[in-house]
Amino acid sequence: MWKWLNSYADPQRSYNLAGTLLPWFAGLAIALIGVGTIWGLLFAPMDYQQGDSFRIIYIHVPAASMSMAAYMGMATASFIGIVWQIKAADWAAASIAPIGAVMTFIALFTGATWGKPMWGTWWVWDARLTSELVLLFLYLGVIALYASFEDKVLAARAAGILAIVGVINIPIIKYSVEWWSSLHQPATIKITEESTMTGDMLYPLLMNIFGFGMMIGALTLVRFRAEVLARNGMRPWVRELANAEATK
Amino acid sequence: MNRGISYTSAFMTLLKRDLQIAVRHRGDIFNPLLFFIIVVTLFPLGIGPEPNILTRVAPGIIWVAALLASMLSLERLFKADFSDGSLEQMLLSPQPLPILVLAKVLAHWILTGVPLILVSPLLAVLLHLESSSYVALMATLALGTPVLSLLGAIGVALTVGLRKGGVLLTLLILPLYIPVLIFATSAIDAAGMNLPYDGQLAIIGAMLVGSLIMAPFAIGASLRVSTN
Amino acid sequence: MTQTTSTQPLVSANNLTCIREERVLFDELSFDIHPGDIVQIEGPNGAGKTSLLRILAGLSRPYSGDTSYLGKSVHRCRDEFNEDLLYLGHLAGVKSELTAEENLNFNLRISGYDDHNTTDILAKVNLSGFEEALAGHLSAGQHRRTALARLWHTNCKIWILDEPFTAIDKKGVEELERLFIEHANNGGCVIMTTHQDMSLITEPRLTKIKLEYQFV
Amino acid sequence: MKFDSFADFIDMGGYGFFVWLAYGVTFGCLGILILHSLSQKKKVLTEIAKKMTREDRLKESRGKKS
Repeated sequence: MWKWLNSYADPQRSYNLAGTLLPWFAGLAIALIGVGTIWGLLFAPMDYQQGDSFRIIYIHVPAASMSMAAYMGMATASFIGIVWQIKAADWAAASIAPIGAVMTFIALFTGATWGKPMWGTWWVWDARLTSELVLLFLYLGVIALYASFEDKVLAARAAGILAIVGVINIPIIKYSVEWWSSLHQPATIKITEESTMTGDMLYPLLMNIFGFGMMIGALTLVRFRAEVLARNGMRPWVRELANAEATK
Repeated sequence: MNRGISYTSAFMTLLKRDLQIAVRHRGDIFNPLLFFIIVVTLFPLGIGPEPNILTRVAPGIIWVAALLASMLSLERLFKADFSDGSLEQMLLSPQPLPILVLAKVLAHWILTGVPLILVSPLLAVLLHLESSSYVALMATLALGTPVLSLLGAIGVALTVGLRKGGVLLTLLILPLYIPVLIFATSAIDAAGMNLPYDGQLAIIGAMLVGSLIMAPFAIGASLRVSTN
Repeated sequence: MTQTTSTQPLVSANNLTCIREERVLFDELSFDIHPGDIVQIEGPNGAGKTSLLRILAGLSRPYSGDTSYLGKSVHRCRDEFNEDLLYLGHLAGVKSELTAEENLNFNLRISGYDDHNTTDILAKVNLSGFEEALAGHLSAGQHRRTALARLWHTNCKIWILDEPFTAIDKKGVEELERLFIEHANNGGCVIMTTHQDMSLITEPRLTKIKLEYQFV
Repeated sequence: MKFDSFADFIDMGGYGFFVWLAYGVTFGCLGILILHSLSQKKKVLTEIAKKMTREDRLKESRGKKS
């Protein structure tokens, strides 16, 4: 069943495959985010409740949803790496982590800048913001653990275990934070649910969500290629590339 | 040569050894406890002595201090065994690793968790905790501190081979402690308002069962990685 | 299809590659160890002797390749393999807070033995009278002997010993060598590293595996 | 086009500061991430090249000794 995956476990093949996929992901990402953002900023109708501040949604929601998706992707890759011992999966997981952390940070920051005009404060201990903050800590933990092992084969396995433990805990943390915030929510702050969106508002949002996904894919491929090179420094084909780089 | 030793007997052997070592090394038991007490006594000095405020924040203070104390003591859970080679012997033992790991975690909990539970009513007095919350405080600590030990042991197992594990350990395991903290403090709050809190206790209990089943495997796998 | 015969290797290494911190320690290393073999892993510092022993013991995972026990991959039969393996690393696995007797007792019990007489075994490693002494108060040699005492009470066939003679005096080394030969003659095998010269175990009896320092 | 003038667009109905702060930080972060990711490959390769010259020197010195 895993035979087809195994053939891509060969470092050079996966490096080249990532190279061929990269332009497609990058092109789609640039096109989608470009069109989606301009559409969202310039042409989408104003929200009758929140005015133009709602236009932050076009980056906040994609970043937030992708921060979660990236964690799932990272944990899945770690799982494949640990269970089937496919090193390419470990490298992929290591490449996703920093990207996911940046997404999470963007989601938090844009949430705060949206919160200030809407709720009158930069930060509220709202369930979604709090879980996003915890997600950021989980990402930082994985990155820090990966960085602190000298031997990257071990580093990937250790970080992988942590990522999987995190995945099991995310629903529990999310549930408990939601329950906690429903218990403590001060009555003065009313979180406006996203009011029903018209198509004109929704399409650019969907484009940006999809575009962010593509961008994460493209960045993962870029980092994955660098990771493959770094972990295979003793292989002749990498040494050739290094020689070419040195003589350039 | 008879080699038919049962799982229980292997478990008890390791548990007994760890307790024996701790008894000969008493600082390991008292230091986290002292830390717990001192952290709690610092809070009234920081936020003022008004009983009303203290009553309001007492559950949170006691639980946060318990989290920190548990982390402080966890750091040494596998360190000594790692640095003198006994951990290798455990990994190569024909006994299943999760059972051995569970024995070590249980020993750690007996040495650090139980004293914490016993001393908590005293701290509750200092912080003017509602008298109706005492039972809840002790019950949440009794159910919650083993979860802390089990989850924390995963982080410790991952970092045992690293020279600078301390701060990293905090980053790895504190996020995992959040659910325990939330349900434990809310149970104590509820008890203070004479509301039922068995729901929260049940959830902490469920977390205990879940981590009892899953954590030993994660700890074992982590140890195999970090002693590589 | 292999039959369990006396010629079947106890342990074999199949195309082991070990990479540490992006340096290849050994590449595609294969060998078989049969019952009766005494094998010394030789090589300069940093050649990967300890790494090889740890991989054979199952403590480390090789970058690629695998080890097998009686023809089966060790991954498949870890419990049976562990039951037949006695590994002593650089670190003795002796707790300084426990007495020599408690240490030995614990080490034996954790490997599954429960009918041993620790006093007798300690006597065999010249630790009579030190049973009650805390291991932390013993000399380096006695400390080491406390760990080695397990060799006198075991039915494991595979012994993997990393520098077993460290801190052991001449007479003690000889006793150990005699024990190794006896163990090998009884169908066991010994895989070890040492920088000391052995007087009893010499070339025809001793097989050497040489590891070279790899530059790449 | 939902805005009458460029000034209107910048003002974002009074929320300009927040909207542009959010967009600015987002694209700033993404830019840094993209540049960092792209520069990694070069960094890795030069490091490997450096390591190779180190190894050559090591081999030479060992060769002289023996």
